[in-house]
Amino acid sequence: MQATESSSGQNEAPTADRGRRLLPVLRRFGTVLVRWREASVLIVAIAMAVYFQASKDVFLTHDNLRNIAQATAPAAIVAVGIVLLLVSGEIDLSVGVVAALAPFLVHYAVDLYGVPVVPAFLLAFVISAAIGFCNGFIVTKLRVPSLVATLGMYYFLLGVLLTTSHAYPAQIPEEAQGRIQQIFGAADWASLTWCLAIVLFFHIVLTRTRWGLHTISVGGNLIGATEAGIRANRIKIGNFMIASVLGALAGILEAFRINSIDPNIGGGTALVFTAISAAVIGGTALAGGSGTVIGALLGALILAELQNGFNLIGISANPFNLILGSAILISMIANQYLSRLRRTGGA
Amino acid sequence: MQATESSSGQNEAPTADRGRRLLPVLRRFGTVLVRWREASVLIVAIAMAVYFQASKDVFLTHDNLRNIAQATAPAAIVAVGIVLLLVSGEIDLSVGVVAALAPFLVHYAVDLYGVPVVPAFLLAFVISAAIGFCNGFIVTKLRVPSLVATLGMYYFLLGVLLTTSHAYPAQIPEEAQGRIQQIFGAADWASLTWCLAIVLFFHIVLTRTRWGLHTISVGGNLIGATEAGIRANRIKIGNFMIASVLGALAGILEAFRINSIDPNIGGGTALVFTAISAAVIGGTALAGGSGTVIGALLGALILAELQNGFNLIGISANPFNLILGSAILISMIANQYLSRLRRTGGA
Amino acid sequence: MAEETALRVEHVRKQFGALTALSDVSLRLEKGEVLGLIGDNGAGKSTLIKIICGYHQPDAGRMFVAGQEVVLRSVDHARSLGIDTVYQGLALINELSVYHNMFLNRELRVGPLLNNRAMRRLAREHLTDMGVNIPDVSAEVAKLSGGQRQAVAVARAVYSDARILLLDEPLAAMGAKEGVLILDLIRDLKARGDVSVIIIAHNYAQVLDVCDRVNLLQHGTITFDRRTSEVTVDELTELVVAEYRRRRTGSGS
Amino acid sequence: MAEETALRVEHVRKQFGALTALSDVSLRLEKGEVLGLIGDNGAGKSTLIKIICGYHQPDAGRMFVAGQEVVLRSVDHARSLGIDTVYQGLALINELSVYHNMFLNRELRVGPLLNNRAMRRLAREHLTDMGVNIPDVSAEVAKLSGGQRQAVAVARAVYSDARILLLDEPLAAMGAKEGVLILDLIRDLKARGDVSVIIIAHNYAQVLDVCDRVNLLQHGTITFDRRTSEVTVDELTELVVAEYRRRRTGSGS
Amino acid sequence: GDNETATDAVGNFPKTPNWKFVFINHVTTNPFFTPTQYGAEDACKLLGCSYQWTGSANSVVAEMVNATNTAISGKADGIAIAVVDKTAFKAPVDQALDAGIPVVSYNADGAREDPGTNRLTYVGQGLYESGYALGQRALTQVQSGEVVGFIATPGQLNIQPRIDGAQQAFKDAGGAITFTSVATNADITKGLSIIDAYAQGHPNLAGMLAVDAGSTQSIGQTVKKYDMRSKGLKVAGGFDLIPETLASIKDGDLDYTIDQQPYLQGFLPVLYLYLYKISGGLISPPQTNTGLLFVTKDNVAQYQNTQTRYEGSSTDVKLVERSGPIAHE
Ligand SMILES: Nc1ncnc2c1ncn2[C@@H]1O[C@H](COP(=O)(O)OP(=O)(O)OP(=O)(O)O)[C@@H](O)[C@H]1O
Ligand SMILES: Nc1ncnc2c1ncn2[C@@H]1O[C@H](COP(=O)(O)OP(=O)(O)OP(=O)(O)O)[C@@H](O)[C@H]1O
Ligand SMILES: [Mg+2]
Ligand SMILES: [Mg+2]
Repeated sequence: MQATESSSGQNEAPTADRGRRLLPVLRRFGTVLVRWREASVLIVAIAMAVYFQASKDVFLTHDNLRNIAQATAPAAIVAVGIVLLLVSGEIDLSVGVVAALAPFLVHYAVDLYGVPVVPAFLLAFVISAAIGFCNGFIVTKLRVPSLVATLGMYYFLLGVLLTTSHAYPAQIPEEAQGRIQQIFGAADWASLTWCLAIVLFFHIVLTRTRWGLHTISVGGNLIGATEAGIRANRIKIGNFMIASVLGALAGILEAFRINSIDPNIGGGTALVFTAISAAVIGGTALAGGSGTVIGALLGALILAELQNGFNLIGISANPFNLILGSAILISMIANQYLSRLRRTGGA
Repeated sequence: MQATESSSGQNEAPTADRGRRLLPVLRRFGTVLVRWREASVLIVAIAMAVYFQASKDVFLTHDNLRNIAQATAPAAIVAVGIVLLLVSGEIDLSVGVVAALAPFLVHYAVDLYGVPVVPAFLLAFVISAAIGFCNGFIVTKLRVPSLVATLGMYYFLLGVLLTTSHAYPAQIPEEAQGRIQQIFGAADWASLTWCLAIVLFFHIVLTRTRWGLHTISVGGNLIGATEAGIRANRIKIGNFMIASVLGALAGILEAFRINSIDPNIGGGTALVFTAISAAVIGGTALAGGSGTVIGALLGALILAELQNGFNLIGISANPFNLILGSAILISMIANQYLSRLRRTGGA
Repeated sequence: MAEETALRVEHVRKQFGALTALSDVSLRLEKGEVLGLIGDNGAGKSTLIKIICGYHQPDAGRMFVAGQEVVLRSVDHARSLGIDTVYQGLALINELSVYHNMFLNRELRVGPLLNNRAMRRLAREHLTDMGVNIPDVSAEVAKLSGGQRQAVAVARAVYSDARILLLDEPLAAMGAKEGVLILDLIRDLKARGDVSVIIIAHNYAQVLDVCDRVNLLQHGTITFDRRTSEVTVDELTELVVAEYRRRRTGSGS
Repeated sequence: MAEETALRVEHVRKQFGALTALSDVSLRLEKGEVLGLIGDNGAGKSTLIKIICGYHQPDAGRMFVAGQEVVLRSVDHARSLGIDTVYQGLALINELSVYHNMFLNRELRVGPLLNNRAMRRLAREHLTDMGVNIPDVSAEVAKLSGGQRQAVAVARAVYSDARILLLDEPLAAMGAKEGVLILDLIRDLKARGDVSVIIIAHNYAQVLDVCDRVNLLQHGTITFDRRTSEVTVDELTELVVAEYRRRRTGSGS
Repeated sequence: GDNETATDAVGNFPKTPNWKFVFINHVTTNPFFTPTQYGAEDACKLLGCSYQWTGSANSVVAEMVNATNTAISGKADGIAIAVVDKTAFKAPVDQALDAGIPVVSYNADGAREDPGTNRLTYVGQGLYESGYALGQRALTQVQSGEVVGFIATPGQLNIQPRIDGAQQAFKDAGGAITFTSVATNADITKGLSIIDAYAQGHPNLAGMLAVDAGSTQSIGQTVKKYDMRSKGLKVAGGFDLIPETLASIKDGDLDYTIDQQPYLQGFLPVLYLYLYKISGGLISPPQTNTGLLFVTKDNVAQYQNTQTRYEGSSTDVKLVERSGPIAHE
């Protein structure tokens, strides 16, 4: 057995494209694509943008790009947490209600208890983290499967939300209007900025830190990871907490952007399912052990592009589903085809 | 190393309760419970019934039992298909729309094309099976993860359903009224009868046939099963087809029971999530390789009992979720505790 | 001659991406013969086995089973030609019981239903023959010890009625006593004369003990093919280590 | 004397449901000693190792590390006491690269970030020392051959700075040459004098080659404890097979 | 938008570009709005323009805002929004107006006394008001006891205001009636089981109301099943006109259901937007209350016997004949 490209077999990164007959620049581009696992999803996202721009030339205008960004950001932020959870072998259905609850918590704290805005924000995040902790505790220590545990939590929090809010939207607290509201979602590119920062940060966490390595280990081989001395429960609980806090952030950003604190932000489980879909489209395995944060961002982008593009073209609701479904199927089949090409073509 | 209870270590089923100081009858009952993996869920279901009967004595009346049965049956039927899919390592989000589509297919065939009722039924089932086949094909041959593939199929079918039905309910075809309608859901215990027959049949399929064994193998260790010569794709595609057909049946039963062919039967993804929850509550692992059909039935029963019981008590809309969520959490923690008892206490 | 050759592999090549696992392998297995396949870790032995059993498709090369050229589409296809395998990874389903694993994909049935009783009984018998003590054949294999697991995998293949058996390190986790008994079993099969076996093993004493012929796989090809009566353990060891020394000094330069 | 004993295990007992894997095990490992642990398949060797490394909690019994009684709460706890393990199941994460697996849970870092470059370099060095050829340490372990996988697991434990090493069949999948080199490594560790090792192996020649003392685990307890200088391979084999004969005739009656 | 192919002049109107009007809805696939879409379609055919039906399938306001923004970016020629949230649409509507796109609201118009947006006008009847009317009508038949109101999805803005309105009606009538709101389910079949169970547990109910089509239908079926009319149930009613509901009215299991004339909520916005554009903004669209029509045993036959696109029950374009005197006070 030996590697074709080097007699010692010790080269760290085999130059997979030796022997190809392409121009150097293309070759270089090819190599990058071949190495980069999110490449196929990116290509699909770009192809889609090209298609929509060709059918409707306002697609790539500044205003519409902002629309797409605003639709991508909350799903991507939630998807980041979901990726961490899926990679560690768990799932959380309650994130969507946390998203709806968090802005209400800010509202309650400020408007009912007179807490200043910044501590109110902190409070909302702390409570969200505590919810994540409860989820993690019930899953790891009490051994309830995460789907059922977080389903229970979902109903519980929904009950809390509807009873305390009387199922009625509230207004953004006056104290939070202005600069804070702009920063937390209302400014044109605010939610995208948050989203990119979070994606970048957790991309590094997942790929370059112990936490990420242990998250992958726990999800890939729970017994093996435990045997290697990794404290699986801590990792899982931590990821539940991260997912909850990111859910809360997404909810706050959305509430401030649409300028209304609505009990239906997140649409029940809809936001979570969009996020799970984005994660899976981006290449995260439902079975755990493997996933990418950047892929999830691209997955969310693809879903947002589809929604926005077909809306621009002017497709109405009923046939919309038909076309959306076909587009998802076609693009994902293409995606799989591209990523198989990528894998067989290179390292 | 030796087994405590027998020096030869060759006893097929170690009598785990030797040495206990219980009355023989209790002991026997205990042994059965200890062996039977669905025992803990059954205990939870029974405890729940006792609680609700104590709080509201109409709970166990004939009429209300029929209510519970009618709420359990469709979820359980869909859950049977979902269990097979989950066990083989896949998932299908599109079953709920198949449930809504199937009665429309019957309606279209009979009322628009003049097909007699029985062939119309067959047609609806054949089309549903074909949908399942497409799902399976896209997942196994084109390698699209099942969550995304069936999400695409979900939107596609929803589009088909809404465009063809104009999002408007239809009436049961005249030709199908009467005996056929009674058999397919309208009679008091019709859907429960179907449900029990299906659960029994697929319980045997899953535990006592090659198909079941291979389903478990494919979900438990895909590479290992393939190495052992099992044709994994066939198994998976078959299970997708079963899940679709069962979804269609559940939809037809429901339409005939509520006497209206409504595009909202199944509530989009709601029916599938109830079914997935029932399966997981009953002990099916999301990660594949392990599951029980009877457990899924009990899971559906527990969900129906909760819904029905709290409604009987008369909890109003907003706090309802709160109480439902708490009840799910508490009962599932108890369930896990019981099943741990079961495992450490016996074989 | 074609009559007598159970299996012939010609110029088989297999790449994994940029890595050439097998560059040009030809080998031949006579009817009733036990062939030992040795080589360094990562030499490509398991890859070769997985090609012969239909799990991997080769990138080039041909295969003949009992003189007939075949292109294997799947493991199932190879099984239908009488080829059965013990994989190095064992291919056990943790979620299934010992006896279901032992009869996986060749289950005994009554009508459409599994004949669990018969499978349980046979499983117990087979394990006793192999000297392996498993208290309860209804237990999940996940709970077994390493050697017990391997015994289940070996029993699955050895007690099938295969005509060509491929055993990839079947003794790696077996105890001293259990190992001896399994080698006895293989000798029994050989004595029956209609079963041909390829065994991969790193314990050269065992190889010489049970095999008729030994092949060495190096650099993706067979570099050494000798009857076992003509070699000793020390010679084989020397062969492998010599290569190692050569490579060490080579890469050191 | 307590100073010199690296590890003492007293009257340890472990049940799995109705199955008593270990009934009453006591053993002792001196500082700088290499102890061989042998026994039939399913004798409970791995179970004992998993108790010592903190993975299983014993049902009864006591443990002393360097004379201090300890109750291990987790594998992590045991590691903090200097106990490191090669599991029979290897405990590799298929999704991670070779070098990440090799440094799992003792990753090298710069600030909060992983020092992948250093880990890659060291991983290559270690594998070369062990004579194992893995073309690309950045490849996923899922793609490795059986022996390559085992090498990664062994390297993980052997190159940690553990004071007590537990090796559960570390050579099972290793080639002849690689096996010899790993035994050399263990001898080196022994020569340094501060590492104590327990090795489980079914190859008695290897056991006698590297161990100072050998223990036999049977019926859930240690039935034989002798210095290796006092026994031969044949004696050990005889011990195990005698027991087997006794049991056969016993159960046949 | 003006680059679209121009359509020929219709009737007495001048030649216009093919204007595209976008309807933003909160429950895009709900059968209630099927006739609304027919109304929009018919008006567009008549006037030579086109429409798009979009928004959110389950009343997620953020999705509606996104769809509105997309319509603005896409340079729609006019927008009709169901303003289900009183603050969220202010900015998008202002942006549309700034961009010269006329905006009207339909079906929902912010909160009571606060439209929440600067839309040109509103076509429809308020959700809250219709709920209030539901309660007031019930009060003519029941003065005391337990009344339950079923709601499929509490918190969702297409129906939550209705149940709030109903509750308010009972509150305003004094305290003799205890009103409970009970959640059913988005899945109509589950909803039936839930209503059935509630009826079982509360044999002394004096009234059963519902604020969505599925729950209304289920009330009718439950009332029939337990023959509740003979056991003290004084009033049963709800919303919308799906076939089972009409059958229950006919059989007397339901007393009334509310027809909100959804056809007009599609037809009129298109007409108004067209007139606004064609007149260069000189015709300011009038505020229109599309009203409430109570369908009772007296007038249900007409609904049942005619399958018509004006009620959503048929796609066919055909003349609906009527005869005899028109009912009046
Ligand atoms: N699926 C795969 N993808 C990529 N590389 C692989 C794959 N399978 C095996 N290899 C590589 O091919 C080479 C040969 O592997 P193989 O398993 O055949 O070795 P082997 O001779 O069986 O070794 P061992 O004695 O360690 O079992 C190894 O370098 C291995 O890393
Ligand atoms: N988690 C578990 N649950 C139940 N039984 C177990 C478990 N782990 C081990 N056993 C049983 O305990 C006994 C001892 O297993 P152990 O793995 O310790 O054996 P071993 O001596 O390491 O054998 P081998 O040489 O085959 O590796 C076996 O019969 C095994 O089936
Ligand atoms: Mg191998
Ligand atoms: Mg072991």
